[in-house]
Amino acid sequence: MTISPPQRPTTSGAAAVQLLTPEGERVAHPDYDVSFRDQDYRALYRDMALVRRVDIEATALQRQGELGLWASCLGQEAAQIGSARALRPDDFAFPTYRDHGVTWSRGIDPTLLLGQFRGVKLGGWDPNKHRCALYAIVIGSQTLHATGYAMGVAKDGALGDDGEAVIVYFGDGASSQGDVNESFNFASVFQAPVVFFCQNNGWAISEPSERQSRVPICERSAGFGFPGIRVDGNDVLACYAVARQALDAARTGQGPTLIEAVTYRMGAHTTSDDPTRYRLQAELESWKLKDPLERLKAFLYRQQIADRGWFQDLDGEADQLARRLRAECLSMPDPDPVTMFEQVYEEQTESLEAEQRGYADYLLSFEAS
Amino acid sequence: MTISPPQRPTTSGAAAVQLLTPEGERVAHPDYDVSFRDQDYRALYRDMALVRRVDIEATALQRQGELGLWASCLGQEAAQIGSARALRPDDFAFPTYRDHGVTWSRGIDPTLLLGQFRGVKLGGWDPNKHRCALYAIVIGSQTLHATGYAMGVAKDGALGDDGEAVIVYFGDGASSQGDVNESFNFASVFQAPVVFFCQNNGWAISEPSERQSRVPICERSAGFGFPGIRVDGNDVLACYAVARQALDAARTGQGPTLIEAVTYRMGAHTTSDDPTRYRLQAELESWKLKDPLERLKAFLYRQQIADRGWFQDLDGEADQLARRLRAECLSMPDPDPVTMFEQVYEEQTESLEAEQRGYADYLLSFEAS
Amino acid sequence: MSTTSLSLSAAINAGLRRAMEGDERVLVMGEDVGTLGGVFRVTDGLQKDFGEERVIDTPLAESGIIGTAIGLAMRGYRPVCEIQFDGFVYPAFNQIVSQLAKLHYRSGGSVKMPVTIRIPFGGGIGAVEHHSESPEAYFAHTAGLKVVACSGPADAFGMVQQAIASDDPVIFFEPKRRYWEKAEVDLTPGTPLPPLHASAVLRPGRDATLVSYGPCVQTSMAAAEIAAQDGLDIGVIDLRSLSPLDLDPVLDAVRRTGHLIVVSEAPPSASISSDVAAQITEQAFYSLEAPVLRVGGFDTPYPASKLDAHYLPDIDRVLDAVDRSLAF
Amino acid sequence: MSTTSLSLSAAINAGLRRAMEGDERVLVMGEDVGTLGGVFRVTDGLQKDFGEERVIDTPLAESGIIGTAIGLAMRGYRPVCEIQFDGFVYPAFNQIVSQLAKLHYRSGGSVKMPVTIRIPFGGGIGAVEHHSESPEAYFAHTAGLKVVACSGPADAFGMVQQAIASDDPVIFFEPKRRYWEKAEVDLTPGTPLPPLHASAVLRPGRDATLVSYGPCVQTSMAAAEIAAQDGLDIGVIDLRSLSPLDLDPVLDAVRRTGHLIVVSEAPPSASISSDVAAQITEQAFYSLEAPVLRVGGFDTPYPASKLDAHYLPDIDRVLDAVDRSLAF
Ligand SMILES: Cc1ncc(C[n+]2csc(CCOP(=O)(O)OP(=O)(O)O)c2C)c(N)n1
Ligand SMILES: Cc1ncc(C[n+]2csc(CCOP(=O)(O)OP(=O)(O)O)c2C)c(N)n1
Ligand SMILES: [Mg+2]
Ligand SMILES: [Mg+2]
Repeated sequence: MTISPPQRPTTSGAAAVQLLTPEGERVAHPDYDVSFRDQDYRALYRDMALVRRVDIEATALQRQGELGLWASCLGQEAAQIGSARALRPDDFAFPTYRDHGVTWSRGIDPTLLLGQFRGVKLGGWDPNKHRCALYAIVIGSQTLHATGYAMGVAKDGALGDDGEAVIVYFGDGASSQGDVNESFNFASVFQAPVVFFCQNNGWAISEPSERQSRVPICERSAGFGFPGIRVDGNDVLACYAVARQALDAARTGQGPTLIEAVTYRMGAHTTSDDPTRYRLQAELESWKLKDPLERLKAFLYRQQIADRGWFQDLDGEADQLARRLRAECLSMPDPDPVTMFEQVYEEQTESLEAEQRGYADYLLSFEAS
Repeated sequence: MTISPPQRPTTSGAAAVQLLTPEGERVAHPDYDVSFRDQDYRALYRDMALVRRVDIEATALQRQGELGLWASCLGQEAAQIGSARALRPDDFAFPTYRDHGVTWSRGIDPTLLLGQFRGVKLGGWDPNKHRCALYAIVIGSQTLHATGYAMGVAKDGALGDDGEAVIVYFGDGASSQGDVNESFNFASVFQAPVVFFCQNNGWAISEPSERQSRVPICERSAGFGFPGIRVDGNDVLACYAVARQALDAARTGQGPTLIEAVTYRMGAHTTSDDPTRYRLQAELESWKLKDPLERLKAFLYRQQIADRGWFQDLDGEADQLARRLRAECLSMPDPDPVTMFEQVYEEQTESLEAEQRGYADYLLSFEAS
Repeated sequence: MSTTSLSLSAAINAGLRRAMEGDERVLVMGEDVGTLGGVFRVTDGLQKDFGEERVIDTPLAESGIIGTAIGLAMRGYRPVCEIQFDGFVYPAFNQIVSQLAKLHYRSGGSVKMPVTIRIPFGGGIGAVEHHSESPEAYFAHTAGLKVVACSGPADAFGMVQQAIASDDPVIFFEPKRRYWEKAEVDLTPGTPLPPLHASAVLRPGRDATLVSYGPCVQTSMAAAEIAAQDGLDIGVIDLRSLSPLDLDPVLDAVRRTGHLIVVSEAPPSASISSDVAAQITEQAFYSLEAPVLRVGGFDTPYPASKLDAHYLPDIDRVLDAVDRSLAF
Repeated sequence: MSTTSLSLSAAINAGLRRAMEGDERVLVMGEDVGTLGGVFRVTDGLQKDFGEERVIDTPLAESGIIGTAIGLAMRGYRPVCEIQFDGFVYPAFNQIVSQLAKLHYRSGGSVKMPVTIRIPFGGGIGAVEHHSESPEAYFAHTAGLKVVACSGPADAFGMVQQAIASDDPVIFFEPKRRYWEKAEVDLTPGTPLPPLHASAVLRPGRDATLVSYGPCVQTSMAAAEIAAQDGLDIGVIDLRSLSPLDLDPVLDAVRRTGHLIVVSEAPPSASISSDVAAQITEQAFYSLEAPVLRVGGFDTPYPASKLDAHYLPDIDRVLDAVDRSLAF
């Protein structure tokens, strides 16, 4: 993909950047003019389709009692894939519990996610290896980590055309947290190379996004001294283009950007949630018409970038992936209880070692008898 | 004083509202057109002069070891008096440790402040009686209290032309705190009748205000959905006019306003601080030319609203006040140690009562021996 | 006396309802407490019945929730704040510890802070990180707060009303893994209640005493029953109030049994269990035939949920401690 | 061995300087730590010598300070954060307790968190509210954190360097009322240091043992000296590390003296003192001739500063406890 040189958004406001309409029509945009190759379009679709399949399989696994919980990203694939595919390998991402499209793009095997949601471990992967932090569950906390990390990038002198950038994901609900606003301010004051990517999916559990902000969230950043931009969060092309431009601005020392991707949480908040208690089916139906996969599929067909055979192959690949995940999930061993006492510290303490010994002996006492 | 009907500021930005120039010239403003009577001008000057005298006396008392600490409001009298005099009796103010002009305007005897800074008690007065909260020391915390209080005002249906409004004071440093930004959001979402009055005095201890925000603080509120306005914080007339309009907007149900009063901390942060370590004398000198009292004094003389005799009388009144405060300060008894255990709870606990008894007995054991 | 079978969640709901009916200054506020009725349904139906002005879905900001509740309390309201899960109370820590806890004292008694903070706490529900914590010691260590933990429906119904009626701030802990367990609750208005800050002897015992609170009370009761089959007579005391502690019944019991085991699932370091042990030892030194033993969670973060059963004290671990105490 | 007379503030400053010279990834960050050198001058001159990139005046937001320090640590830096006063650490509590403390565990050990948080703590300087607190128990109760408290210049110089060198997060408490007291400090590079998490026997004693930390160590030493004039041989142990606790020397002492008094100025409920009492009693039950007594602050907020002398344990209150213990 080629992209015009990074430039700062000149306007902020509520008109969302769009490059692909819900009907699958490619439209131009004066500021976000990315030219994708056919294989780029296909790759983006493939990512979204596979992530959706992972999501469906995980939801099923939870229903069958194999996972303790699952937070579905259904409907948000474009926002996640588009933005995360705009990252370079050295960039660093800070996702939330719902950003399976982000971890996917960072090369994290979905099996690792399942381990976490099954409860066999807490975090799933090595953040340094994948240049992707653990899922943040305490809402908003990760925005400060990302900002600090980005301050470190700048301190390292790792800015410039070959520089590094950081992206952090958070929700519309999170925008209310003090931490998120503090991170906006630190990022601005220190001109940290960080992109704040807010997926406004309409809901924070049962609360509509109007309960979090009276004005579009993208307008928040101006008062902290950096630009904010709204993007159609169900348009993977626009998400890619806008994120890429913001990342490039960050890596070349132009400071932070806030991106509000307007999307919709098509599923429940998590598998524990029952959205019929608080929102209308009609709302969901209207968003189905804006489905991020459908519109790209329509475009691929219409432009003859992919044909039925290609989609069938992809389905096959997705099924295979789902089968593998299921098998790996079911075969995950429960953790060894005595490991519970390990890695609390990098340098283990004597007292915790004693607790561990005590508990190991206690467990042994059952085997003896 | 009469004032045009409340209206929302249409613009926000860095041009500060001014009604009285540093040279003491009265200027007009299209949106903040207050007509003051002579006695209003004199009353505002008198307030500022007396508060300055209180401040000087308290600083002296601290130097002489009679107070543990003092936070001087020198240079900020106009911001404090102007805004707080715009309050109606039923309005409620939430000040910080530096806002002696605010407590003064709420009818709180400065002796009560001295008690707190001398360390004979923690808070100084009954907030309900004076409709003025205790001095907030944990930076930013009070902005949420004010917002909650204002939410309560709205819940009580106490809005309208005869309604109540709330004002909360905080500094440029405080604007960085998560709590302050959360309060902006709550106030906006719930349309609470609260005015956020930020005294940007250039410094948060040793950090210049640019370390707190890359853009004028008054621009912060737009991204939360309510207007922000900048005012010359050394112009008591402008502070009055802007605060009054914002308070009236609040009380009539038009929601919150952020006011940034640009002023200068002419003294040290507190008596423990040594500003020569971090700022140039020249900066202070330039601000002396904008002194809030001097400009009003020049105006009063020039307009013949007050003459030398009036100022001399005022000096006499100030000296008398200072003498009284000093005498009252010196005669404050140390607190009775066993009261330390009281009013931790509204309903005392048995265990704390036991601690109290134990300590009382312990003290008695010395008298016995 | 007529009783109704209610889950813990429903009992607290009934208590909230009663409090809201009795005093229109009582407000419920928090994340998802309105339309949804809370993620544990504790506030179910309240917004429908009392309106959006009294049951408030707040923005997602815990410091904001507690901070504005303080302001509402200054205005004369009695806010009942829900913190969605134990692990999410920390953003509000500053407002709780520096403001809510201290305002009465700081104002020389002129400001009242009738704020209740409800916190579902503890593990055992197979949750992801940050959803299984036991933060009660942080609050019990904080002067100016009152802290209670209910253990079952019958008690919770009254306790939550008493907490709301208190003019002091009360942190109200609810054992989330017991939310769906039912018991008979006496809903008769005017039924006399034990004081909020009194511990309760649930079961007298001659051989040793278990003292516990919240979710582990039931574990302790079950352990005592098993022990009874082995001929051991073990008493159980539910602390109910964690600050102030009501240790008189515990002292009584220790004077009779000489053996005390404190059961809680919090990490033991600098915990409430430590404090009970220290105080009881100080006050009943010569009655103790063994040191006070503490059965708890461990000094680790709450582990991955597949280890729930290992982290949480269970009947076996309680009985093991009883054996160790008796063998001392 | 050549030594230099330094105040506690200057000794920590020297330790910070040494750490920054030794590892360019060490950063100092906080409010007013740069040009001003901190309100207690602990970071005096560091920004001048190491530049603004390494000594960072942050915006006024404690959660922001700790949260960005976590990110910097992920990037390989070793941030040393200053919290200006004890009472202002609470806005950062969420980042400390849920993030800093848990990230190593949550990541299965793949993320290191070499963050040091320096906190001036305790009362006795005649300050206004929120400037005299002793919040150490909150952190000692939190798994994943290491917590230490220095008591004087000689020890602090090494301890702060060890804290910074630790790959675990360390909460480093500095007794603010001792900042200006001087002692001889050995600045010789390479001088062997005791382990960071070991307690130190400052004074052996046959009749009873005082165990303390931070500002009260000196009070305890003074009390022991006074007692010596009365013919009592009182030992003093400085805990130094509050999490993990190193209780072996305390157990040793208790086995010899049978009398233990824990001295700290924190509120006693659910405190570190309670924990020491509980653990020592558990491990040395038969050696104790009296219950472990706790001399502390009180279960009130820190009072108005004119009551400093009453709130803080002084020599008399310590000796009173010794008498009570010996008379048991
Ligand atoms: C500090 C904190 N408070 C509360 C929660 C409980 N909680 C989990 S997700 C959620 C809603 C988040 O909404 P949003 O930020 O919009 O993200 P989304 O779930 O829609 O992706 C809440 C309240 C939490 N995880 N952390
Ligand atoms: C939460 C918190 N952090 C730190 C401090 C220490 N402190 C006291 S005043 C101050 C600077 C405040 O600056 P600003 O908000 O601009 O108010 P000003 O003092 O200039 O009136 C700081 C850092 C505090 N009181 N509270
Ligand atoms: Mg959302
Ligand atoms: Mg300031």
